[in-house]
Order: sequence, then C-alpha cells, then structure tokens
Amino acid sequence: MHIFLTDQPIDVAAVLASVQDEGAGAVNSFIGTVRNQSTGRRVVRLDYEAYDAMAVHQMRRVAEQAQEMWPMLRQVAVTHRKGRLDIGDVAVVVAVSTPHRADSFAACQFIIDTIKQVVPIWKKEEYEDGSVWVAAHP
Amino acid sequence: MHIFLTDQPIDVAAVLASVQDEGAGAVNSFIGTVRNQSTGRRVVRLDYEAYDAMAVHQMRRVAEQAQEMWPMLRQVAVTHRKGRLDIGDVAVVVAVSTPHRADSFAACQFIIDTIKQVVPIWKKEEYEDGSVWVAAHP
Amino acid sequence: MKLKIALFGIAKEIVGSSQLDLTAPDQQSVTGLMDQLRGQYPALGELTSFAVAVNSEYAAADYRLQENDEIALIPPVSGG
Amino acid sequence: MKLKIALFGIAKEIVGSSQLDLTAPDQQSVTGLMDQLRGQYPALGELTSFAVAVNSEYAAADYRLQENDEIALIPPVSGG
Repeated sequence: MHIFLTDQPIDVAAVLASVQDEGAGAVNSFIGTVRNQSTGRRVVRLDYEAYDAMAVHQMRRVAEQAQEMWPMLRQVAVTHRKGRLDIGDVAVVVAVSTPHRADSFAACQFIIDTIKQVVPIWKKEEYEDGSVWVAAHP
Repeated sequence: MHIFLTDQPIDVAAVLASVQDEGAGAVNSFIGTVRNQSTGRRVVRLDYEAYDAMAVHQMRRVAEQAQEMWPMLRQVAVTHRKGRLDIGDVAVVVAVSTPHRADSFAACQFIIDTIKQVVPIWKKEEYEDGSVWVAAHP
Repeated sequence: MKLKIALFGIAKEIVGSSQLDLTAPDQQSVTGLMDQLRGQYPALGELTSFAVAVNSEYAAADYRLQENDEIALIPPVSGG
Repeated sequence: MKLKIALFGIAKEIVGSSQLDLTAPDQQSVTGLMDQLRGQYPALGELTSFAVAVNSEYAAADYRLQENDEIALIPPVSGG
C-alpha cells in the first residue's frame, strides 16, 4: 500500500509503477486535475489545505477497506497533493492492480469516491473576483 | 482522439499526457499487462498478432461510439501493443478525460470491454511446455 | 476541562485561528461540544455540515471527550 | 470469382498460410463462404466462433462478396 500526501507535483508515472505486479493483469487509475472552471466560474488556481495526519490515516483506511471488499486487490496507491495548484495540475492519483479488469475499475472508483467523502482535505477555489471553500455552504 | 497500434513498448505517461485537457477534471485509465499465469498455467511470454488496418479502424470506431454515448468526453487515447511481450509488459492502455469522474470510469470501461470484443488482435500464450491461442477453442 | 481544537479550511477562517482553546464541562460529549461551538461561532451553524475528529477518527455524537484527546473540527471536505 | 482471404492467428495455423486463394460462386454470401471454408478446413468449425471481415468491417451473414473486396477470416479475438 502506497499512501502519500505531498506539497510537490505528483509523479503520475511513479504512482502507476508502484502498483505494477506480475500477478496482476489489470491496472486502473484515476487522476483528478484542476479544471479551469467550476459551476460556470472561471478558476484561476486552487489551494488545498489538509489535516495531514488524519488525511493520511483516512486514505490508508479507505485503501484497507477496499482490500477487504476486493480481496484479489494486489496493490493500491493513493497520492494526494496539497498547497497551491494551478490549472491542469494533478490533485490526486489513485491506482490499483488486480488480476482481472472489472475488479480494478470497481475498486478504484470505490477508493476515489470514498476519499472524497472522508479525507480531511479542503479545496479553496480562487476566481478572478474572489474565492470559495468548495462544498462549505449549501 | 489518439489511436495507435505499435510493436514498441508503450509509453504509458505519454498516453496519459495525451488526454490532459484544462476543461477535464477527471482522467481514468486502464492498463492491461502480461500476467505470469493464465488459468493456472505459468506463462513465459505472449505473442500478439494483429490485423493492423482493421484493428486501428475498429479501435477508432469504439472510441467514436464512446464519444456518442458520453458526449462530455474530452479526449480518448488507445494504444495497443503487438508482437512479442514479456511478463509485466504493457499490452494495452486506454485513457479518457471528462469533466466529472463517474463518466471517466464508465467510458473507459466501455472502451476496454468493447475493444476486447471487436478488435482483431490475437494473443498466443507461451508456456514452458507449449502454447495456446487464447479463446480460440470452447 | 480545557480542550484544544484544531481548525481547518473555512472553520479556521470563521474562528480566525488554526487552534481554539476552550473550556468545556468534564466528560463533554461531541454533540455538546458542537453545540458549544455553534453558540460561540454562529457561522459554523451555516455550514453544509461539520464533524468532530478525535485522534484522526471521526467521533461518534455520544463520545465523551477527554483533556488529552487530539480534537479537530472538520468542515465539509472537498479533496480529490 | 476468385477471392483472396487474409488469415490470422489460429486460422493462419489451421490453413498453414497467411493468405488463401479461393474460387467461389459469383455473389457468394458471407454464410456461403464460411460453409465453404469449414468444408475445406474442418478444424475451423471447432473454433469458439469465427467471423468474416470485409474492408475492415465485420460483414453481415447475407452480404454478397465481390472480387475486389478485402476479405479476412477473424477467429475469436483476444486482444487487450
């Protein structure tokens, strides 16, 4: 299990390489990048704040939960960025390897969906004329 | 749309980079690699044979079909390897980018599932004591 | 008892600090703490949701806080 | 008419060549060609399935072949 939180640019190829496994024929990965717009407003950059210790702990828990749900999971890697990100920058990478492909899709999707629900990381979108903490208000 | 058939090792990072799009926050990718075993037999290497022109045409058709089914699809890349592959080598990479993540998973899975059904590429598994054209016989 | 509460994101902005020192009744529950905080900072009550974490885990509403717990206020997360 | 049929994978092994030259009735259908091939090479009938492609598309069973069609026999694919 390869779980990281970093304030440096994410090396996507390295994350993918970390789940390579000779017994696994399938690797699924999800890469979340910073979009140039959000709910119709032009985004100029993002700031990600994290509660570091808890974020890493919760990412690890999500990966463990996936391994219970998909016992055939070979390798799991999650790397989340924090700090200031520009448009196009990679914010998160999830990669999993499994013997067969359907499991790789299901496990990867579970992990990113759950991470978005439980991991204490907060994203502030900066626009030309202000900023908003995403999801903070109804 | 980035569709390739190659007898050279696949540069996974380059395939992923080719679907990067500032309007797309989500990239899903599937990487198929050569496993060290198949239905219980130890695999020593694989040979992929392709009907080149039709294979590229059919991969393109699958990508076009995905773009009809998921109109929000931004970029699609498919690279398939042919020739002799060793254990751990990458046989196929599919990568898609979409504004939101659920679509990226669904479209990528549709593409790889359909490719495996329609693209004229044949895989011969070489074991220590023989070889088999995969799926040829019931 | 005295509690130290770590604050992040919009909660940090609302309180104006990354840490809040608070005096709470002994054996204060998580729910009790949340009421206390909402009373002191009404803007917290306007958030979509907020949770309390104790020692890196989400705490149940009836958990009884202790002075050496590592407590954090978790406004709606938006990672990924 | 004379047809040239490209062969791949196990079909190539069964026939022993990557191309088969075949004389077929004019306007032979895809189904008719498949019957002809199975008659000549019974091992093709033992495959999980096989299809005929014309000009890089899978051909319908009732498609009438023409002499200048680019025809290929497609045994069960196993890419990916």
